[in-house]
Amino acid sequence: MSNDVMAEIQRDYLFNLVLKGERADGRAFDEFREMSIETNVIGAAEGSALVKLGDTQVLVGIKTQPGEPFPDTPDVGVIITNAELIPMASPEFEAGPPREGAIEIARVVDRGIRESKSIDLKKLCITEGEKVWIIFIDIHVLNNGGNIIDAASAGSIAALLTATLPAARYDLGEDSQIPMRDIPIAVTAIEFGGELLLDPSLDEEQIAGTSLTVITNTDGSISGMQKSGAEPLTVDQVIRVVDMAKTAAAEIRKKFLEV
Amino acid sequence: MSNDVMAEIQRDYLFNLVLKGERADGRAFDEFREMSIETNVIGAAEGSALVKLGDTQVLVGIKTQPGEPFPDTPDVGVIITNAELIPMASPEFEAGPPREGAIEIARVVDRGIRESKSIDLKKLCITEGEKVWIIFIDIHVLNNGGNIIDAASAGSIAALLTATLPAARYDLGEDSQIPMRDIPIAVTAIEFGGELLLDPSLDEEQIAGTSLTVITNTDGSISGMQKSGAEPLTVDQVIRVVDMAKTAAAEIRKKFLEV
Amino acid sequence: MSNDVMAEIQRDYLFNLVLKGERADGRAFDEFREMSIETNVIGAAEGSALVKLGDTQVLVGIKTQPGEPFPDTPDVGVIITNAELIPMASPEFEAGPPREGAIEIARVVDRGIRESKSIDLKKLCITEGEKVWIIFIDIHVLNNGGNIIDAASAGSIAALLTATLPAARYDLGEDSQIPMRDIPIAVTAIEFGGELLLDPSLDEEQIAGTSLTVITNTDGSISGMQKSGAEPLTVDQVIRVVDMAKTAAAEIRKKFLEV
Amino acid sequence: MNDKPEHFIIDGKRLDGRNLDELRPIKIEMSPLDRADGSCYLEWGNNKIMAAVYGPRELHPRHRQNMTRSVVQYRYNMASFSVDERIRPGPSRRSVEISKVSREAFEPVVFTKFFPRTAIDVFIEVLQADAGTRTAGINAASLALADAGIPMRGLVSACAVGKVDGRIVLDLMKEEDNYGEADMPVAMIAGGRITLLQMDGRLTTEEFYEALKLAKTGCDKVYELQRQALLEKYGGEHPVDAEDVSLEGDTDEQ
Amino acid sequence: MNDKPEHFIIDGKRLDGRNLDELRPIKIEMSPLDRADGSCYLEWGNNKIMAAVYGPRELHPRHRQNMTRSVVQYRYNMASFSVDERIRPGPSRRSVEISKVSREAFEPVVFTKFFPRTAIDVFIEVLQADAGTRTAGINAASLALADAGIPMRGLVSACAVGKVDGRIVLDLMKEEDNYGEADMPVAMIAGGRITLLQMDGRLTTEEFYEALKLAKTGCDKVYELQRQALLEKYGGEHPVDAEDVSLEGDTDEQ
Amino acid sequence: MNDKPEHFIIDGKRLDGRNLDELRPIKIEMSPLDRADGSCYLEWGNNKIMAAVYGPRELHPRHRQNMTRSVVQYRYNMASFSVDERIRPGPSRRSVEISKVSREAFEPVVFTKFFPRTAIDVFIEVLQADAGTRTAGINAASLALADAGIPMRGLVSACAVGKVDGRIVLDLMKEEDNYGEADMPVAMIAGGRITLLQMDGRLTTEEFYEALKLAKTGCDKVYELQRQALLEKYGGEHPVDAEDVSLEGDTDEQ
Repeated sequence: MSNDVMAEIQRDYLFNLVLKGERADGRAFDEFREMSIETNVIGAAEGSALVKLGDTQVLVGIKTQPGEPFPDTPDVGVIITNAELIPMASPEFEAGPPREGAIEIARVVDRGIRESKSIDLKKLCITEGEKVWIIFIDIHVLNNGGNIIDAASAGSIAALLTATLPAARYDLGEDSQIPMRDIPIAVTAIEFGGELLLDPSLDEEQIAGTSLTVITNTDGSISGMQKSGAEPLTVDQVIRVVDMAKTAAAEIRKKFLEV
Repeated sequence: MSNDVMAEIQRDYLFNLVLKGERADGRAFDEFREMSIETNVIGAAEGSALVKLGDTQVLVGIKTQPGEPFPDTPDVGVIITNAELIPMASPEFEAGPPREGAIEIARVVDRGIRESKSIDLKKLCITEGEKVWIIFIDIHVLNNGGNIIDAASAGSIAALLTATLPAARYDLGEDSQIPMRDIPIAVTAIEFGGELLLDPSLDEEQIAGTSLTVITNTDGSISGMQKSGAEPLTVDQVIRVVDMAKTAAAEIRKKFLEV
Repeated sequence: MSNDVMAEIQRDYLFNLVLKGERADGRAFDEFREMSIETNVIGAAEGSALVKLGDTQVLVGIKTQPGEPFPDTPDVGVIITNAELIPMASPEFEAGPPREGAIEIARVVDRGIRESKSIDLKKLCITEGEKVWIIFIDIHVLNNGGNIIDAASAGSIAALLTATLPAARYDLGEDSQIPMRDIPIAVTAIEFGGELLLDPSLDEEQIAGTSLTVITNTDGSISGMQKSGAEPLTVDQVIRVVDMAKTAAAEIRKKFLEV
Repeated sequence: MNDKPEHFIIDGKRLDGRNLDELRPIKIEMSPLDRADGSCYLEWGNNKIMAAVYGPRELHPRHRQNMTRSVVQYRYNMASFSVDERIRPGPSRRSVEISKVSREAFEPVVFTKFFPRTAIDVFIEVLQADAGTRTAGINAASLALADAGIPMRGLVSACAVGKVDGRIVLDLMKEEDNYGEADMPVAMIAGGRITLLQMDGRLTTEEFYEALKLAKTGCDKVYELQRQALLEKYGGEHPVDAEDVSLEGDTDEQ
Repeated sequence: MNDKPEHFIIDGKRLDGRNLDELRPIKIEMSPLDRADGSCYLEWGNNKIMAAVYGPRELHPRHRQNMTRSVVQYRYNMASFSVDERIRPGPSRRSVEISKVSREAFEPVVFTKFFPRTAIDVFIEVLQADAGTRTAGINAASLALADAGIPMRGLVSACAVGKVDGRIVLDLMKEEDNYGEADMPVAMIAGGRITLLQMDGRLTTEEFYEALKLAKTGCDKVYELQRQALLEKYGGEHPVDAEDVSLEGDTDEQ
Repeated sequence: MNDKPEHFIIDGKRLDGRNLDELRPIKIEMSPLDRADGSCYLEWGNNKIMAAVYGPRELHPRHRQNMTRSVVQYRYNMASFSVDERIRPGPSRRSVEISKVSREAFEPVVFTKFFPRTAIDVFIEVLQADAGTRTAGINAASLALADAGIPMRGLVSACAVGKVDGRIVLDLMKEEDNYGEADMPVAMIAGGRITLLQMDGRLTTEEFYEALKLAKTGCDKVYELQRQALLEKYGGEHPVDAEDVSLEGDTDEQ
């Protein structure tokens, strides 16, 4: 009961702020929280990145190993993306196999990487039909402070950019980098009181009816989109989010030149 | 509570009918509901059949693919039969892995086909010990109007009779039919008030203590039998069901000449 | 409630006994219940032993078959130990995949065998990197009368000592014994009222805060140890259990000369 | 798997002869199932979809009940024989995600507040899969919900748009989906508000605008077919009557 | 796997020297387990079966309770080492089906109405498997239920009949089961009413009649052994005393 | 996998230059996580461990509640990328056992009676694994519990001892763990009472005594580092203040 009351009060508070064009942490509607990316944090992984986005902390580890290609695509490598919303990260998360929330995050991140063709999958082929590189992207959410998906997406790309293919370990020639061609960036907005807010904090996320994630590439093209949540969006809102996402993604992408 | 009362009233009603030699839908005790069989309804499957038996609707799909034989039977093909009592078909069915009801249906249908030797399994061998045809029989119950098992059995046979082995797709020569040698037909009776009723409707099924399924072949031989339910049967009752089943099966088998 | 009261009374009763230096079944603190070991009880298994330790009954079956070695240890055989606390054995046990209790038993028994190097794993290699003997140790608890772990450990060793490698069945030469080099014996003590009691009965086990299992070898060395339970032990207590375990194990080991 | 065709569009026509903004043939059968509270069978090109609705009904286990509204549950499932390569039965990561976004496509339109503590269960079985099963499933679900008499703010209509041979096209068929450059499933409430939106592939912003517009055209066409199916089934009776008004109202809005 | 023998019956004798209507040797040990409310160890040829009964006892979770009667639960399980090829632990489709039909073999005889809301749990462990484990399990379960003092209308007795070399024989051994032409497990309440009936293989109607008759003979023989085991254990005491009467009554009936 | 080194100890120094009774470097960061009630990040050699504590909080499902005390739950988990060969996500038999013995390492020190019906949840994520992850996890958990303000009788400190090249050494590194002759993880309450004890390998009784003594030395060193970390974080404030007294008292005891 009292939880409901608190939620109601919180909602009203944030709603009134939004009406005044403000957010609880003082950000502009199209402003991201500070994002820090630290790569190569896990030596045991072939690539890794710890992303902090406000209070959100996501650790992404890349493991690569030779394996069999899928029968219908014998000449390209395999990407397997997995997200774990471990109970450490939030009182709401429970142990057990990934549920729809974790599966959605993994699949949206996966498609963003795959569909942008940011990895040259053909170059991951070792012997056609027999052996290709399998790339496991494991997303480990340590602390949920809202907008896990953008942090997970950024972490995955950062980890991929610094990951190696350990060919020598398997007598497959010299080690090399994963062949990357683009830097797709996910940017998520929530709709609340008719307004669109980028990079929602946990509080904002919990009161918003719906969110839209847009993944854009270096050339400004869109390579992924996912609406999530139980409220509708208008066509105009969608178009505005796409515009905001492109601008914000360009800003975030700069960080990767530093990585 | 009121559910129990309704069940009680329903039971009394049907019991009194049976005492008068009648059934709620006007059928004779040894009379099947109208059965329609439509084959090749799913182009993506190698064989398929939609069976309607009264309100019951069962869709059976056959998939065939080359695979490894079992080590102890290296020269014969493999049949794998699976039944799904999906929650679409009845408010009583729940999502999740098959429970005992679905497993029993699949196994009785499977044994009927296997034990009648209606499929010439030796002819499904491609390379002894290495490669044989695997035949998946997937039974998808769409609407449970009672007597799923007879509909599933008829659907499986109808789908098998029209199924192809897509050899060309796997560079294994020309496509051919699945080598069928017989048409085993399952016929189920319930015992109720001392009487034996063929092809129970859902209402009848729910009040009956027990059922007996008898699978008979073209030559009148029996190739499968399964008692199900918590009431005993006398030897005489069993013998009567076998007789009724042979007659009814012969009638149903005629439909397959039309298929 | 009344269960709690009974447990309380039982605890007081046993506590008062221990203060007087007694146990409910008249044993000395360092005395085992009668242990009987019957081997080769299951002809279908390559080795087997039924151990009765007081009311506790544990059946261990050994299955052996050729299989692939682990990639990082290509020249040694594989041991896989599994324990099932089947619901037959106790009203507390539930059906389903092994829980932490069963897993702990299996792993402690497994480590005792493995770490004592009682099996010469190198001799289980058939073709390096390709084929080795896999030894399945399956522990089936039939009746839980307390101290399952010592019974399971003794049963596993007894079953291994009499097990064959059925090489002829796989065209791998002549059958032989599993190459055994030592007889590690697990001895478990519980701590209760400051005292240490070997081979706890079920009643004793249920009131004890903690237990310590010590696995010792023929030469008196220790090859495994596991504290279990929610009470601490002092260093002195641990040292005393080790001493008691060595003496008791030597006694039990004599039985294996009879096997 | 067929090989990739060299061209998908020749002389303004697609491989199956359709225009760029043309839907595949759609066939709707209302209430094919007897046990469900509402049902709909829908063929869309080579897709064969069965939808059933149960509810509002008691929700188990109890802790999943919501005191103030009905809980919409949606299970999208592909029959194991619905595609060339047999699917192992049971939920996959793909089907879990599709079930989630499809459920969210309906949550805005169902009057869940009318039925606290209950569940409204939507079951979609893909009996044969061509491209576009999730949108076909949503269209069938919409009609099955109406057939079950579940009060809704309007029908949900869905279709996919995509990009092949550099052109934005409506309603991808299988080859276009497999080898095309982008795929974008969209669901809308009559009137144009978006309740499902996903995109895979690569589109410029301009192409995206065009795709969104074409999706609206497609959803409008689908809506018209859904409306006809309901009219045929219910004629002047209330389920459609009442709904019809509000739907039209919605359409007028924009 | 051994190869298929050329003949199963030579000069009217089977591979193990039995007559066509002869059971394999049966050994019964009552109450071998201390924790269970009732138990029985049974050897039947090379089958080694342990049965245990717990109950009537509280049933969890609560929603599985029946307000008017006890729920009989039956778990048939094969130990992983019970056959030549190791079995992966846990339920298989085969063991689930056997558990179901075995449970139904007892539901008609247990006075479940005496114990509303409770469970009566029967656990069967096949420690070593020859042919006929389900019928051996039922026979052991019957005695374990009696040992637990569960009131029953009569003992359930079971055996399989089959067809080898064109002849109907009682109680198939492993080779006969593997290569025979038909296998038919049957369970009966003393008196002849059938509580379990399954058939695999191929039989003419006449053969089936013969098989059914032979099954009755087999079940009668098994019943006699069960009765002796109970008498030895309980002598003139009540569990058997009371039962004995009703059982004899049943036998006289036919 | 690296090959086994010929020697692990040369001139009294180990492969990484440590003395036999020397711990690897330990780095502690308090409260790195915002959502958890308490947390601790700990590096120990190449181990990277995150610990989080939630609770006391409501325990679901209800039947798992204890009317007289809080239930301590402990989940040790290795991230799939924490070792050379990727680990499949989800609990393994190894992680289930480690979770159990680690939970039991804390049950004696947590004042569970203060919080009936609740759960105290400890989550350990091994982000990078060298040898000794369970003891590193326990040390981190100890600090996370203190950080969450959970009242305890004292901190739990843990380390492993082992045998390599015939010598008893403190705190095995990976190569020593892989190829060494024995490994013995120990957890102690400040004062020396043992709350976790496991041993693998082969030790004479004398070696075991020596190992136990060395474990005490190691745990004392770890305790000092834990104490410092708490002092740095909380200074003179109460969480440590109160605890500090009781801990010192415990230490004085022996």
